[in-house]
Amino acid sequence: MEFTILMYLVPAMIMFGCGIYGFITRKNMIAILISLELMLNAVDINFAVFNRFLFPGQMEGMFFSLFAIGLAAAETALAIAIVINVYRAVRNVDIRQLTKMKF
Amino acid sequence: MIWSNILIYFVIIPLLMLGGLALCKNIKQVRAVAVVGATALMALAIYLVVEFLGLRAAGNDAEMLFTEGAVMWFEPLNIHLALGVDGISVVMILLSAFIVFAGVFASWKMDPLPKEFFMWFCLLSTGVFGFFISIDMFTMFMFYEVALIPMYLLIGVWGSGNKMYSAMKLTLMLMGGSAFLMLGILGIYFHSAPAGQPLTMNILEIASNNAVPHSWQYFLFPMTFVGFGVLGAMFPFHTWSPDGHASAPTAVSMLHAGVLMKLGGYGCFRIAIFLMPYAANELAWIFLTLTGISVVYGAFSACVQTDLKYINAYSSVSHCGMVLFAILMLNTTAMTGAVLQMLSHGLMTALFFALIGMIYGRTHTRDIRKMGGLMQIMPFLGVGYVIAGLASLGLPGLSGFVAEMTIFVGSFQHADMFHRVFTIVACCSIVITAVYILRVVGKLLFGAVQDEHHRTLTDAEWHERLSTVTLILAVAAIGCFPNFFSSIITEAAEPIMKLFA
Amino acid sequence: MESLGSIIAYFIIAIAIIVFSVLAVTSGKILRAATYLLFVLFATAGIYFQIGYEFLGAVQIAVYAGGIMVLFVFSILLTHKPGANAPRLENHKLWLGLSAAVLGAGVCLYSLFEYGSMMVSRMPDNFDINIHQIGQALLSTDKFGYLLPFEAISVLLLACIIGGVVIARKR
Amino acid sequence: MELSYTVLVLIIPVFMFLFLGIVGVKLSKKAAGLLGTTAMGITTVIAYAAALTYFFGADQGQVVDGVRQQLTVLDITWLEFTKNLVIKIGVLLDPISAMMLIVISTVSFMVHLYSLGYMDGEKGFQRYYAFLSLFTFSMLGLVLATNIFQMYIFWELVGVSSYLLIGFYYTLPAAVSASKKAFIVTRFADLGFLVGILILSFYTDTFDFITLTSNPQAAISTAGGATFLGCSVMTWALTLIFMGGAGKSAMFPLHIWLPDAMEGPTPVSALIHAATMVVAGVYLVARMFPVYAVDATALDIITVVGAFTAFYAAAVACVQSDIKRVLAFSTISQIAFMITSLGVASPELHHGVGYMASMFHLFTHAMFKALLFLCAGAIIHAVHSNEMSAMGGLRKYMPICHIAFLIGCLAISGIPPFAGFFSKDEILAAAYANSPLWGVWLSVVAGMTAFYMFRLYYKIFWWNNPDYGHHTPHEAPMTMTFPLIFLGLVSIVAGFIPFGEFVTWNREEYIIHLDWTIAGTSIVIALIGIGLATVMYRKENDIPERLANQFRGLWTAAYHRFYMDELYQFITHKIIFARISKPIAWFDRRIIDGTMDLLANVTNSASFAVRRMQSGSVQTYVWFYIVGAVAVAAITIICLI
Repeated sequence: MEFTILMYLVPAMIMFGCGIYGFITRKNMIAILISLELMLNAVDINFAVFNRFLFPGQMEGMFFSLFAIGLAAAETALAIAIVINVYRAVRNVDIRQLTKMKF
Repeated sequence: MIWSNILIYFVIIPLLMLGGLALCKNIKQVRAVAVVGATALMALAIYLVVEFLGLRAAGNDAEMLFTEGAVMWFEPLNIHLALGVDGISVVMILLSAFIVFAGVFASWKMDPLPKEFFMWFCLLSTGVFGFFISIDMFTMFMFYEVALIPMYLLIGVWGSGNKMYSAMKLTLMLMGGSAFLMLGILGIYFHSAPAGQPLTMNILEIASNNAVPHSWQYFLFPMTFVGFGVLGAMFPFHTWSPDGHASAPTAVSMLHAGVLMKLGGYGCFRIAIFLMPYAANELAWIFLTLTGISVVYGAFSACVQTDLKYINAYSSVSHCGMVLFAILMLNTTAMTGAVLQMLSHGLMTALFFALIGMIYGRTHTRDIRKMGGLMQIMPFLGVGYVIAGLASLGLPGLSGFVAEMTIFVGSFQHADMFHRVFTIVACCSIVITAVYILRVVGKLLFGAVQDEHHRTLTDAEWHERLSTVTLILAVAAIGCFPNFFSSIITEAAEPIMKLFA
Repeated sequence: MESLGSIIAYFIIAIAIIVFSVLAVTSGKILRAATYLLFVLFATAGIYFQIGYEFLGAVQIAVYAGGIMVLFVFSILLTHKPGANAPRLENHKLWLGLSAAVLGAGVCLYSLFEYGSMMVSRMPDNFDINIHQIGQALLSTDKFGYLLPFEAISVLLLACIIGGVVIARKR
Repeated sequence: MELSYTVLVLIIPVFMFLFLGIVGVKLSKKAAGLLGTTAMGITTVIAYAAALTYFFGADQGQVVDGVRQQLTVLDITWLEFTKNLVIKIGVLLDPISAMMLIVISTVSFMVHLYSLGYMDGEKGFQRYYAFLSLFTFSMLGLVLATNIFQMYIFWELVGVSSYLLIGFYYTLPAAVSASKKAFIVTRFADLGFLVGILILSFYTDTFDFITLTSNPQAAISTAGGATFLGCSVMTWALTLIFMGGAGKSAMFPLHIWLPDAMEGPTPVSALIHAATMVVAGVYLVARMFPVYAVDATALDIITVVGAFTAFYAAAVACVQSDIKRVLAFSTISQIAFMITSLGVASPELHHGVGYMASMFHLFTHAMFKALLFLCAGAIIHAVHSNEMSAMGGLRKYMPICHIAFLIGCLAISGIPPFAGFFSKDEILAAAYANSPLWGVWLSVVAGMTAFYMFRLYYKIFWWNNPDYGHHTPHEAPMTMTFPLIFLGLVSIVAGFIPFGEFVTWNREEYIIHLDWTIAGTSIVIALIGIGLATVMYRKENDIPERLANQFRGLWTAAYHRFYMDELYQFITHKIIFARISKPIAWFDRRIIDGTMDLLANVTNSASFAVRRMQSGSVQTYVWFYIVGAVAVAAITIICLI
């Protein structure tokens, strides 16, 4: 048995699907963030895998993943700051309750 | 250089006023700025008339004067800030200046937010003056929009009654008209020159090229005519007018009925008819029918209204219908009559709305069934109202008579039987006008005092008197010396109406 | 032919990813979901190690598993009562999510298998990438240098920190 | 030209109007009244000077070959429609306008003078004099008009002055509605006038009277036999112009405003609604007479309308109880005489004597009818009522008034040597010359005239002696009695003016011959009428009552003026307001506006419908995004396959 590119892409794909599902169905803001992280991760894997299998002499995919991880850290930090702030304001992190800024 | 052109200052002054008002701290400064600006505009307008007549007397018979200094605005569509006036625009500018002046005094005690009110008022004036001085289609359209939009806020914020509904309705209907207009203007632009030559937005060039294909004119003429006709309160697109006027504050009603509705008539003539004479000739009968209906229909509607402003709004429908009606007769005399009617209707409706505003400000009702005998209580306003009414029903010596008679005589000179019969139909409106005017005057001013509380009310104050007297004098000036105005207009209308001879 | 060890490792990683991903988005308790996410992140790091990107894997563990997860856990603890269950899903939400996920995955998988002739290519062997090269690339300004994005990321992180502080600060 | 000072008769009153109108309230009442009267006096002097110079003055080209010329003293362009259609404001002196100058200025001056006493102490005294000046200006402008459009302008102005003066007591609802009615009815007639002018000017390409009348055949031939609905356009034009005249002159069926107009102050009734404005219609037809003369149909219409109105108004006058109403209907009847006289005056018959007779009657009627109205004013001033039932036996209390009234009655009845006899006799002669039918018809009406006038006279001055209590009627002050005496004298002597020497249809001299068979008959008929009235009304008795009961239906119908007002009321309120205006207003609000609102509502509900997509929920957006992306991908794949 040999490792083909497909063998890495399929789990990443499923991870991404789970991310979508979670993002759409969850009502908890932190859970939504978790789903988001899943999607990001799936994409990171794809970058790295494509780089490794198709262009092994270069490092672009890897660096992209690297920066994406950095960005994800920043984004999460900010998002969580917002979540906590929202929680302070309305004592809740349920998105159904956060309709003040709608319309 | 455009700064050497006197016309540009008609736009600059209101903009300067706008800036000045923004810096004002209290109502006194606001009034000072408004009065200075309005007076400057009026002086400039009078100066323009003198200058214009001087140039004409000196033998300058170009179609438009003061055309120097066009500035390119937008190269790809060849849009210029191109200015120019002929006799018709000159008198319209004079009219606007008068009404702005009177309007400032009529809204002397505007409350709340006087500063903001006057700022929007200035913006509106900018649009109005800009429209009359432009000879570039797109610039005209732009100023047209500038004049329309402030109306929404002016009615929505400072209005009375069902003001949000009215403001929305007015703006939406006029915007609907603008949409037609935009299509029409672009259509004209893309056929503005014979194949191979650069396209142009300049009205004079388009007219001299006369290159819009006949098949396109059939399509574009109704577009532009209806587009402007909406603002000219053409049946069946007039319903914004009663609601809009009823809700608008005094000065806005004045400016709207007095000047803004004239943009419609002016535009119909300047763009629709001037640029597409072929279709104008062919399709005139459709619009003649509509405007003829407007004239009689508006008058009949006014007979049974009970709200003072509604009565005037419907009477405006009737009178403005007369303007479009006369324009469509396509001969010099009727055209002169149409412009005179614009002047006359502008002044006397402004007077009417000013007086209604003053009466409403005292009695807090506009329902004629709840008022009566006001002549005993406020004689000045009563006399003013009677004069406005007499002007409206066409008393010789006031402006309405001159305008209507010029229209009737001009229209009746048309060689076609259809046109003459319709003229007679339109003539009938003079009787109906008398009916509704006298009905109001009788109920409102004469008779016994209806409401005992009204006995304590006071007569006009100095600024109200000034506003009223200015307008009455203007109405009487046109009525007593019509040939002065008529000759300016005729001389401008003649070359255009040659297209139809 | 790969070694049996790496095959077993691959399957463990693949199954972990699939199972924990699903659990992370279906679990009713938020703290557990975070834990499942942690496992997924570890598994991802495993993939990186397996395909030879050790540095990337290390970063993944350090930043994600180490940094971000801590944030998650803290925020969860700050905003949730322990043991609280997520409310039951409404049906239409469930179908909405499922349909989107399945449709998306379906189209992707279809195209993967349909046009995947090159997708079955082996992992190339001629591979030598070391930390030295990475370091050079990261801080070089040559053609394949990443100094600018590197600096940009650092500024971004700084901005994020400040932003986080500003947002979360007590007023 | 030397006569150009005539223009002052227009300038002085209009200046007076503006002056009194603007600063009048600052003046004391007495000052305003005296000022107005003085100005009117000066105007009268100038008017007399102009008229007398025109008739008798040194030769300034007034008479050429025995034909009096039409002198255009002044002609200022006021408004230019086209090259030929120009409204000018000018002064045209010819026999009829000079005659009218005298009539108007005399009566107006008398009324000014009379009002000093009559209106004493009224609120708005200054306003009253301002309006009187406005009226005088307009009326003089009307008669001096050089072109038909100038006439129309002043025609409208007299209409407005009349409106303002009828509604002088504006706090009384009756006065307000009467003024409104007067204006609207005459306005409706003016519509006809205007359309007539439009048609006429379209075919003749001129407004100018001299051009029109000097060669009417040319106008007819230009019209080229064009017809509209079966009649030639000229007939249409002339009939419509006559409609304008009929409205002002209160011809049936446009007469209904005149009786109500009596709500105004009595001097105003004397000036406007008896002597001057109401004869504007007669004057209009007379002014255009050469044009009418070539169109027999139009003249026939005029004759029929005039003759019917004469009879109708006389019949109604016989039963009215308000003295001013009686006088009003009598005015209608007398004007109808003049109109009929013009109608029967074809130039071929009897030298067009009808024209002269009509103008003569206009002149004499203005004097004695003004006299009667001013007397009525004095009586009302004394007893504070318009109703006959409040009067009786007044001859003892008001001797001057009594004599003056009697003179007026004799004059209107056609008893020689009073003024009315001569003019009425000429009218009858013209009518008999045209057709015996009209002659007999008018004779009967003349008899009725004598009857109702003396009924009025006896009811006021004889009949019974009601108890006036401590409020004994007394003679009016000097300012009021002087006009009575003056006009009474004029009424006695005016008939002896050799009118035919001055005013004829072709402006040549014409010597009046009294036809004694006709004159004798008319005197006899008048005497019968007077006798009948004497029998019935000299002493209080029950003959009138019994007669009224005998013909109850007829009497009631006549008392209600044959229900013409009710008919109009029905047409205006039930048909025009309720069946036209209301539905139009409804249509406008519901259908037209409803369509606009519907458009707005459809847009609104459509946006409410699509608003659910813009839920603000990011999760839904993500779903749309994913599904969209999937769709794009699927399409791409399908296309690649």
